[in-house]
Amino acid sequence: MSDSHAIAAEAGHDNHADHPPYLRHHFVSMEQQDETVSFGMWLFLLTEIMFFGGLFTAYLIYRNWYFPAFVAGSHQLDIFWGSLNTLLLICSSFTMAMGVWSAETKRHKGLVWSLIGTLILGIGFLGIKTIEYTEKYEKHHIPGHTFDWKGFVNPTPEEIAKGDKPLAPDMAQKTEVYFSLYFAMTGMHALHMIIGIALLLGMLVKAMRGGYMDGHIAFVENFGLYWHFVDIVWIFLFPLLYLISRHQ
Amino acid sequence: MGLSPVIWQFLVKWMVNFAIIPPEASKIAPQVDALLVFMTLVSLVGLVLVGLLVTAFSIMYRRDKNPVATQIEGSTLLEATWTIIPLGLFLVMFVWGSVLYFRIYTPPPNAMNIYVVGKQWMWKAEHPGGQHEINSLHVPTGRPIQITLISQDVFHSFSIPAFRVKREAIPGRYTTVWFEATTPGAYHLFCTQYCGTQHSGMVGEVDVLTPEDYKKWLAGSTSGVSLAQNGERLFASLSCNACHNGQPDSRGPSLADVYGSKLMLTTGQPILVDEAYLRQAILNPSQHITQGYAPIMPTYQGQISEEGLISLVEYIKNLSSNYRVQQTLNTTGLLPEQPDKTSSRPAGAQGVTKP
Amino acid sequence: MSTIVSLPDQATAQIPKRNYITNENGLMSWLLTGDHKRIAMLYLISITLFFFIGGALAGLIRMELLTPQSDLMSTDTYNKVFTMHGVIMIFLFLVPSVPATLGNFLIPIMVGAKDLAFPKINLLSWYLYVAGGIMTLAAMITGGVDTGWTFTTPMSTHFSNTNVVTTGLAIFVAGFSSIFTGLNFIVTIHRMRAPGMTWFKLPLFCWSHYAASILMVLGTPVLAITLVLVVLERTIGIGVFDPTKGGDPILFQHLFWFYSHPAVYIMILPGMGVISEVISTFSRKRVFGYTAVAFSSVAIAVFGFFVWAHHMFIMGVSNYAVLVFSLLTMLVAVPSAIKIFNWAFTLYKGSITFETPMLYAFGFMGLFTIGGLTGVFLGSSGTDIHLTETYFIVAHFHFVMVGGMLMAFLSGVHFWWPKMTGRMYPEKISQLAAVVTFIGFNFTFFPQFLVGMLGMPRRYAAYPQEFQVLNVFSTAGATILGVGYLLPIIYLLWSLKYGEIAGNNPWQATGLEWQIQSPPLTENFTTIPIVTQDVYDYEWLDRQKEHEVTHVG
Amino acid sequence: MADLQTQHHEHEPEQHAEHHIVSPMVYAVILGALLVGTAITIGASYLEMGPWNPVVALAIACTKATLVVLFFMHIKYSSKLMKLTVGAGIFTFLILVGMSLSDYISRAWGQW
Repeated sequence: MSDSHAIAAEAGHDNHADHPPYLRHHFVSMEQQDETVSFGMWLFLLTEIMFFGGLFTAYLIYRNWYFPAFVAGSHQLDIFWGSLNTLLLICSSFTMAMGVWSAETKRHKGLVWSLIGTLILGIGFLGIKTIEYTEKYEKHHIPGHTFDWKGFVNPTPEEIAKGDKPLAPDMAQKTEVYFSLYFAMTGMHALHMIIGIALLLGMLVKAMRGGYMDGHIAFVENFGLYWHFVDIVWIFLFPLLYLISRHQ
Repeated sequence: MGLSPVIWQFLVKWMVNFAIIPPEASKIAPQVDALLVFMTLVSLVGLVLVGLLVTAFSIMYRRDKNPVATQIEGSTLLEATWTIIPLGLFLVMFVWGSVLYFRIYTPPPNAMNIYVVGKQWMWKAEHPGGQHEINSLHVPTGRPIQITLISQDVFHSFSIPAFRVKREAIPGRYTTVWFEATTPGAYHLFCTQYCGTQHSGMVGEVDVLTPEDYKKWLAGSTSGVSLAQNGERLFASLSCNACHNGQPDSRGPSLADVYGSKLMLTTGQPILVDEAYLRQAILNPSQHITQGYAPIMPTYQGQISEEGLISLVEYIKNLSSNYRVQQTLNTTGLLPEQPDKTSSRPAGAQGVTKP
Repeated sequence: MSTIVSLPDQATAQIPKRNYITNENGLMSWLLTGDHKRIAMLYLISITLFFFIGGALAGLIRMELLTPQSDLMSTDTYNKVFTMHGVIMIFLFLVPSVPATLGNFLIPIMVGAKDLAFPKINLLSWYLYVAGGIMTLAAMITGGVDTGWTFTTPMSTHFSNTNVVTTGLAIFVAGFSSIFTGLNFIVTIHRMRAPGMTWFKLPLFCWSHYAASILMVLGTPVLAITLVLVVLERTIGIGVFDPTKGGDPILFQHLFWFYSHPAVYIMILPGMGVISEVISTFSRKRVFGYTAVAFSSVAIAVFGFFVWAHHMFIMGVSNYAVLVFSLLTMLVAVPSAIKIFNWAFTLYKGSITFETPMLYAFGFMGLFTIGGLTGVFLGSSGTDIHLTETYFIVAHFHFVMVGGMLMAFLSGVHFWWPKMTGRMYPEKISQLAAVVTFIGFNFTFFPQFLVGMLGMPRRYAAYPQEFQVLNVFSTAGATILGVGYLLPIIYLLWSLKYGEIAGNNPWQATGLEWQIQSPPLTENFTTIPIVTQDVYDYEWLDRQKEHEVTHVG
Repeated sequence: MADLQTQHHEHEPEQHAEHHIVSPMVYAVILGALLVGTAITIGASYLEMGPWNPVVALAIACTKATLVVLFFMHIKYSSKLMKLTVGAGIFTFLILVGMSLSDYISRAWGQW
């Protein structure tokens, strides 16, 4: 019954020997394999969109509810560090794109240097994030039992000079919601960066040993997609968290 | 018969008490039941239809009888039939159900308000006259009763199956439900939202009384201080009257007749003053400032219990003139500061959280 | 009663020497395998294990509810037992049941591929599942968790002092297992189809898995982030859902049900796929209205994302939102109705036989119809007020999940057992098991509709006296049901050694999986097939047979 | 019988977009656009635009994200399936945000 017209079930092997080295046995061609992998990567990015989607939903709701607290909380963030980080991340996306291009055009040096650039920019981003988090820690702006909202009721003279208005106590308490979301969103983003940097390191080592020069660059391409996605998340986080009503 | 006596007893008991629906003890109950019966009938018809089709086809086209199947692609007409007919029926149920939903959750304006606070694991009912009850609720027949619910800790759900009403008690927010009891008797009051260890112990009894019995019950179980009276004391002891006294130079808006009015907030948003608004304005004043006033009111979050808030809300609801506010202001103004003077009184204002 | 079973001559028949089971030996060859069929078997074993743990917990629940008082265990223990029953049954049994076992085994074969697109990710998903399962069991053993599987805040974040964090992380991990399975299916169905295998030649099993996979991939991450927030709220004390800090506990409900409502379709859609295959095979007929059934799966997946707030009608969502969500709920009920009628009409002018998978499928149709129709009671906002959070809703989702999904699972396991193992299960006793399950099921859960209508709240360890009789019925039924579930595991294990040799296509079915040897080769097909026949093309199959006879004879 | 040469998916040619190598010039232009966008969004946040502030900020962010998706992530040069996939993600995201917000917004409308 198995010897039907549709399914030739001769016991012989198909032409495994002719396969390119990176073609896994269950794909027909390299082309099919690459497209499949990149489609899989995009689906994974969809799950990431939804993962951050929950946080963005929470953000939008509370921003509408507690707008003054969000303004006050946002003004506590340093726009310089935030802008610098945006710059770093956008540049790292560019270097990553250049890395993919170098791999596509089989430029060994280009690839290595692009990856090193991406790595440095990424680590720089995390370094700045650490500086920012430390500052939050010192100001008792980390949500939880150490959180201190009294500073928002009585801003320091410098803060008033910058245009911050004192908040009513009930609204000042709501700054904890803002900082909860700030840490949840930037924390999740930073976690993605850390994972990305770990993968990047592995890729860099392989690239330095001469990897990815044989046209099999699916990993570089898909890592690039991941890295750009993390960049996009930041593109939204930056205005939403740092730039609320800076004119006030 | 080989039935054991225990099982026999069960069956007899079940036959005797057999009921498919709980007693209909509220005005809305028969209306809900009408829809339930309609849905049950539609479901039965649907189920019987599917059952008949499957059984008939299974008998008619079993292999013995019909050894060779006739391949059929499908039928757009049939497809459309069983898309449109169920859709139509479901839409009828949707409209009918929505109408009921609005009725159940839209209290009539003349409803008598009873506050119910849920906490792990009991229901505390506060009647306007100052009667307190735990895990029981006395209501008269023939009068719409609005229940204003709030939870002190986790989600609870206030459910009276005999009235076909249910509403979640949410921490930090008032929700309402209303009913008009029709038949005197005792009915179950359940917490139906899982709320922790003693969830199944969070049950009570709703006692529906005739209006006369209800009057007797009210008189017999009063604590001597109505909610509004208790609220008045709180109003004074929390020094609300320092600002909200209706005098021309007062820092806060006058609260006389504020309930039910439409206010314009500083945010430019008009708002209807109801219980929920009053509660929020006490706890989160800065978001609820009336136009023309400065945001100087302190928050009372953590300083008043839910019962205290209820008293204050009830007091403000019933405040029709500032005369007594100003009177208390004068007397308290003469007295030296006495933080715990309320508790020294025999019937002190209840509801202030002691630090 | 005649059958369609066509077994090879048992005297001479033998299981092919080379197949995916004999291909390699040793434990490591299983634990490190990339073969979708082996991973499916790993899943089948672990899922069965968790099913029986969850089932034992269900037994405890029913025993406690035999009497109105809380006497078998303390209320605290009872709360932990039903929470664990829910967590295990939903996240560790129902969500992965059909997709991770049958889907994993069959989808690559049905589309004509040698494996799923990402074999390593497939294996990773099993390890994540096991890790999630072990964490859940660890949470259970070290004190349990008592929030209910819904993890309602602020109960779970501030008021419970049980292992919420461990359980939350366990579900997080198991959730990624489900994401990876779904991702693999979508990519495989899109990219790995054999030449000639167009979308409308795909078996409905693939369509319904495709729809379920969309929900897995897009819904599960929302649950993941929600649980992360709950865990952060419990450990660090951030204030996203905490009403005392200005958070909104209703937001948790929104995010949680955004996943957990589609999760219902994740659970039921693959089951519907099984039923389509089984009904078609045993009535020897193309599924009536193939396109309608296929698109109704996709419609359920898409509409499934729009209806989540119907779990929150009494929770103080805005009345306008209730209107919208109630209306959309009514719309999502229609595709299910379409499916039921199409299955019924597949029987019309068929040539029907009644082997065990078909009996389970009939059971599915009856129970799912009841489950679906009672869902309308709950989707209509006015009646939802009375019925929600009572045993009515418990009965409703058990009719859909246990009556629907579990029946479909058992139907599928029996149907493809010959393919998976190369041997037949014993027919007579399995037919008995199917009937026992059906009777036991109705006995267990139908009384719960009645007791729910009377107002008995769910998750009660103790209940008022007057509900006892119906609860006794339910517990009595549960014992029958338990027997119904124990029987298959016994005879299926027995059949591994003593079952008759099945041959390639014992059911005379048309799917690609039946045209290859049983058990299949590791690479499924020696050469990739070129699909020329239509889907459910029984005439093609008959021509093949004639062809063979003329050639051989 | 089945020979590998004929096994490409002829039935769906639209899914086989050519692998397109984007030139570094394009990348550089996009980088420039992203940096300009960042500058504009920072500048815009200091302007008083009332309710338009968040709208402008989000519009710029969406534009930037679109540029990244189209060029850095090569969606502009990818098959329809990929474009559809991205669309599906955004669509579901919008359902989550939109339908949740619909509850919160309409709660403020009061009872009826």
